[in-house]
Amino acid sequence: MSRIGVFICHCGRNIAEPVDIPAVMEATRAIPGVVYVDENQFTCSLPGQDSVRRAIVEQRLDRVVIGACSPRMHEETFRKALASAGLNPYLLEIANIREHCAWVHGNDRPAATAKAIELVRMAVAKAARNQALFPKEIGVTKRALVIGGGIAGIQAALDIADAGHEVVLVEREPSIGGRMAQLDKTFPTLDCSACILTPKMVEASQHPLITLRTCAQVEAVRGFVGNFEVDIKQGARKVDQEKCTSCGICWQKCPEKVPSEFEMGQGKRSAIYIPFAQAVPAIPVIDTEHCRYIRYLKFNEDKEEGKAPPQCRICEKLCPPQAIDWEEEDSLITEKFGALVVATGYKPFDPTVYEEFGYGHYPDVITGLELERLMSASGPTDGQVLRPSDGTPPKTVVFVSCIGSRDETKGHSYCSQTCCMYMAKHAILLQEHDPEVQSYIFYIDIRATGKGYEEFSRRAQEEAGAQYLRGRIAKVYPKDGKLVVQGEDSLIGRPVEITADLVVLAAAMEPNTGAAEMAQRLSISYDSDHFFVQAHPKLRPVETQTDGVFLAGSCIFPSDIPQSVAQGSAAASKAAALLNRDHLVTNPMTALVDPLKCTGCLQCVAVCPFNAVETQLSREQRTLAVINEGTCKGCGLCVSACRPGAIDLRGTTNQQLLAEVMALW
Amino acid sequence: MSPATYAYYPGCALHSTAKEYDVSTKLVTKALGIELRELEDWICCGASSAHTISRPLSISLPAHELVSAGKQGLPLVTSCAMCFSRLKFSSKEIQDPETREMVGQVLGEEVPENQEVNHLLEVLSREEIPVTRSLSGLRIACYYGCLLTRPAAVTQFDDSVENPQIMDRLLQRLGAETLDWPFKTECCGAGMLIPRRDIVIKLSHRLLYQARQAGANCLAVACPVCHSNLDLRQREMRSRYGDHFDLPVLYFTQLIGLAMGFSPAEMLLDHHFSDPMPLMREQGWVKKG
Amino acid sequence: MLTKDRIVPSADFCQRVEALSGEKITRCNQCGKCTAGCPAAYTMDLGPRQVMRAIQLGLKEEVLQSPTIWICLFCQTCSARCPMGIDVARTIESLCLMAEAEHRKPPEKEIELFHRLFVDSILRHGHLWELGLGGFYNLRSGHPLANISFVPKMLQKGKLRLLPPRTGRGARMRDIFARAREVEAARHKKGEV
Amino acid sequence: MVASPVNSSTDSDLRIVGFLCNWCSYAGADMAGTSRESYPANIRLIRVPCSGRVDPMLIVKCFEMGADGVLVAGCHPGDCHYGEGNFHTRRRLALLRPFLDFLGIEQERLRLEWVSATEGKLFSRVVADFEQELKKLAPRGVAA
Repeated sequence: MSRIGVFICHCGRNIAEPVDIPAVMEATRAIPGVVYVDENQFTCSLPGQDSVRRAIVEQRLDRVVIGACSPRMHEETFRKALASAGLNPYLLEIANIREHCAWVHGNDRPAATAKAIELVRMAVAKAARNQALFPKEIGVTKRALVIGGGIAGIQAALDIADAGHEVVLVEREPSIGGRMAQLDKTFPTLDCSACILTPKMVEASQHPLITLRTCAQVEAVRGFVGNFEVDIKQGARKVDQEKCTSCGICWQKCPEKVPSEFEMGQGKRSAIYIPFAQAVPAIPVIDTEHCRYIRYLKFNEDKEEGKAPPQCRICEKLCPPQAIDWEEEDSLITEKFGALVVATGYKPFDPTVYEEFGYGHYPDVITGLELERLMSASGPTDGQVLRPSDGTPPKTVVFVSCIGSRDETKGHSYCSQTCCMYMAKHAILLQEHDPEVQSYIFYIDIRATGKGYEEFSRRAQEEAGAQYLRGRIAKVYPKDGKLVVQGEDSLIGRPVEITADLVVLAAAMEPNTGAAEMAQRLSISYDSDHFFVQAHPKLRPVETQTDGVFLAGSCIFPSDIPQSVAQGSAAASKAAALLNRDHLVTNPMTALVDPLKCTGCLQCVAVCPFNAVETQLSREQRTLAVINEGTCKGCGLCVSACRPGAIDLRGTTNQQLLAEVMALW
Repeated sequence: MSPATYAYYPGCALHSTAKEYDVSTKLVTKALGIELRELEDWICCGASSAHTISRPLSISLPAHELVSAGKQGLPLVTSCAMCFSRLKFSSKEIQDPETREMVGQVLGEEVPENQEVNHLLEVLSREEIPVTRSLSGLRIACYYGCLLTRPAAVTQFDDSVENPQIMDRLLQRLGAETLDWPFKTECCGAGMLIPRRDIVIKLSHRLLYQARQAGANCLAVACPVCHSNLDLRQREMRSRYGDHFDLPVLYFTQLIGLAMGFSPAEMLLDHHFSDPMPLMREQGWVKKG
Repeated sequence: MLTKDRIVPSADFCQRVEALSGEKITRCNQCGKCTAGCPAAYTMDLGPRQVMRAIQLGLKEEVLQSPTIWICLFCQTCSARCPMGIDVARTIESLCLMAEAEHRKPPEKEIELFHRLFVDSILRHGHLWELGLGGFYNLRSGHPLANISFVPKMLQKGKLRLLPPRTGRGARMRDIFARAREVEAARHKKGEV
Repeated sequence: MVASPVNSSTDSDLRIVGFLCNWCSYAGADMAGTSRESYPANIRLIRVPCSGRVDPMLIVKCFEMGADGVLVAGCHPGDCHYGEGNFHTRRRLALLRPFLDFLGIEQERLRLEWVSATEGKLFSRVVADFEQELKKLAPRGVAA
């Protein structure tokens, strides 16, 4: 029989007035197992805690029940009191006789008293079945993985590395830089995107604690906070990074030209290429789909019919340091990390679904990102804005907002946040390029909520002379080599028709290709648009429900550069704070599988939100569920899903819950 | 393989203003071995008028034909885009059991829940058409009108609402050149011809202007209402906008007939107001002289 | 008819239109894509977007007295393109029916007259009698010579019927119309159209 | 039994057991206390980490012991601290309901509610409502 001590708190008059405390104490004394009952004015006060400690020692108590306020208030306080008296802190139970009793039944003393007695009885019944629990300490792998080498990922990597931790930065493309590298200038300051980004890219590549892995992708993630194990697929460049001097002969001489992804298909690159001049690393990569020699090899291997592609190999012949390595294949690397930062970014919405706007049908209907490349001095037109159809400079340009945003039938219901500002920027820049340009901007609402944004948007109207028209457009069609745009100005309430040279669609930002698969690999949630879900939208904006996995940038929601950088830094500070610790204390209230009862049905695996249930083979080769205590959060979903009743939850066992219920009768 | 027998709902216009559409439809389908059994007691679908006057009537009138076709156990086909639209809307409305009951009450008959409704274009686009005289030389702007593709959820007509291809592909197979033009599904003014002729002339002018811009030497249509608006009013457009189009507007069935070897006279090409004969002569369909 | 100097917004009318049309008018965010693509917007006093707004504000008189609801061609362009998935044409159709149920004098009386004569022709003949419809319309609208220049050639080519079509559907049509009117009256009583 | 005019505790001898998830509903009940939103005193609240922890057999046990009603309360859908625990709760309780029928226990005696940490008022309303509903049913053990 246990030796349980019960302490009833008056909480001044908070409990003592609505509840007859002597009656509660008297009833409690009669409960089997209770050897000591005491009362306090304020049990949470130092004298109150002292009385508990003293009683534990003097009365040799092995369980403690405190009838007081909500455990959400003082559970931690009293657990510490128990510990300081030498008792395992998990041998404490609290009967919530204030919030759940005294304060809600204040006008009915007998009922409140009767309820308080029962609440204490339930707590005693549960406490009698409490077990000593021992949190585990686990080590922390003091390295971080940053997934995605756009501005958010670069910022996160730099900040974590500056805090003194090793970082691996994984990027799918051959260069880091992300979408920001494609931009010409940035709002609202109009500083050149490359000028502010390139130094950061170089810094990341030269930081002693940062390892860049470009052409690489995360394949699988195992483990838990502090101890992740990640498989990274390192794509083959077929160029030896050690030997390559980035001299550029290969990509200049390669005869195979294909549309450049970086230029949004508006310019050409060779089959061996760096995506853009300032690429980091500046090591070329061979595009195995287009390289003539690789096509020749595949042709022979597959014994295809027809004429074989030429055995080109010009790059190999001309490469001074002989860095071309045809033998190099993709490889799988497994590394350990303590924290993960996910910054996988966005991709632009494909406007071809709007048949009425003719994107993809009429060459002079382009997207905002395509215009960025046309405006960029390093772009396919050397910074001259020219119409894709005939190469003439456009004089009348129509911008259309909300292409795929705020559209529940063909796009997304959300606002992409950045378009209003970049349309204003484009209007200002076009006017700077050519003062004769007249811009028209169709908008539904101007969303200019950042610092200096509203002023910037005004500048487009007042100084750059952009004509803002409130309304969506309905159709774009060609007429005499130009484009007729049909819209409405909803402020005057009349249909509008503008004959334009160029139409620029502000395509929505949507999560990058493969976002949902990435979320599944990381056991984090994603919403119906496939943006990643934060642990709390306000108070934990860069954390996820999975400890140790942090988020930054447009993979959370469309973000502009300042926001992405801020989130990168925020995620880095969270990751660094985690990596600064030598060990982590686990929550001991985790699930536990009884291997004798487990039938291996693995219902638990199916319901566990944290992938905390692993499987093992027993000695007789039976599949058994095993809980990973590092990952288990103690929700208990597996317990109620377990048909043979093989799983229990420490701290809220089936027996304890049953005892609480039985104590009522 | 499409069934060879259909319940045929011509609609009012095909017995009057669109006589040439009816005649060409019957000749072409017969030659292709498709049997069109004209519904015996068909009535008007209510067209563009009934639905603004009475909802029970606007659903019940087309449902009358759904009932008749259902009794014969045949899929329904119509040549008129307006009728097609009304039939499709009615089919959709009667998916709701309460509405179906209401319509049953109005018609005094049980209304079938699912009756297949086709536009003739859908049926003929599935056919192998034997070409004896290629349509090469014709640069056709295919005009679908508003009601074949819209609303997509109701008509389920073509993959594309704004730029349908079904008629283009059909006529291409017959050797014609069809044009990529942006007004394939813009409205011609529909039933406003009598009360607001100004709207019809303005909208139809816009269409013909765009068709000519695109380089068309004729238009192909699949609706008698569109045909009237585009064919009949070219002279008024000329006096109002100064544009002298003289663009023949032909039913797609007439074009199929020509390709299958029927003569322009058999296809009643002389029934149009905007005379197709100069084009026919120029293209060698009819001997000059 | 504006009786007040300022609009007093109210939700009742909007809720009623939503119930009759089955469309969620409050979803409209006034983007204007409907008006932008409307082929007849140029001749409307309120474009489709403004009609939606007027419904949202509860401006019943403005909406039901607007020529727009009669000018609408029901080409479905607005409905097909609405980013919020609102069937604008269906909404306007419901407004026509509301105006009819209230026996309002339509501002575009010729269009409404045409629709009525059209439906009347169906009632009489089962089919449309184009010449009859045109003739009656011309007489009733006061434009006796309108569209008359086409008639001789059309008659000659057999594209117009001089006499009404003899379909023998008279009794059947009277039947259908009578029951439709009954159903309609019952629906009006319930506040439906 | 003679009802005392001052002692409302004899108004109803119902027994209601409530299982509240720690993160939302238990906190919501705390909030009801903090804001003194009184509710019937015949409910006994048991804290569980997640509403998904509530084993259907435990609910059956409550009824077997003679409970008049069982309330399970969790976070609103989408707000679960563990992501999706409340969806499992919803599914499991839906499956349990026909079984209650089989046991001769009215389905109305089992209630699932979503109460957030800030919804003290809602919590007290839920309990009061539930009690009223239960009062309408024949007392447990008396029904045929």
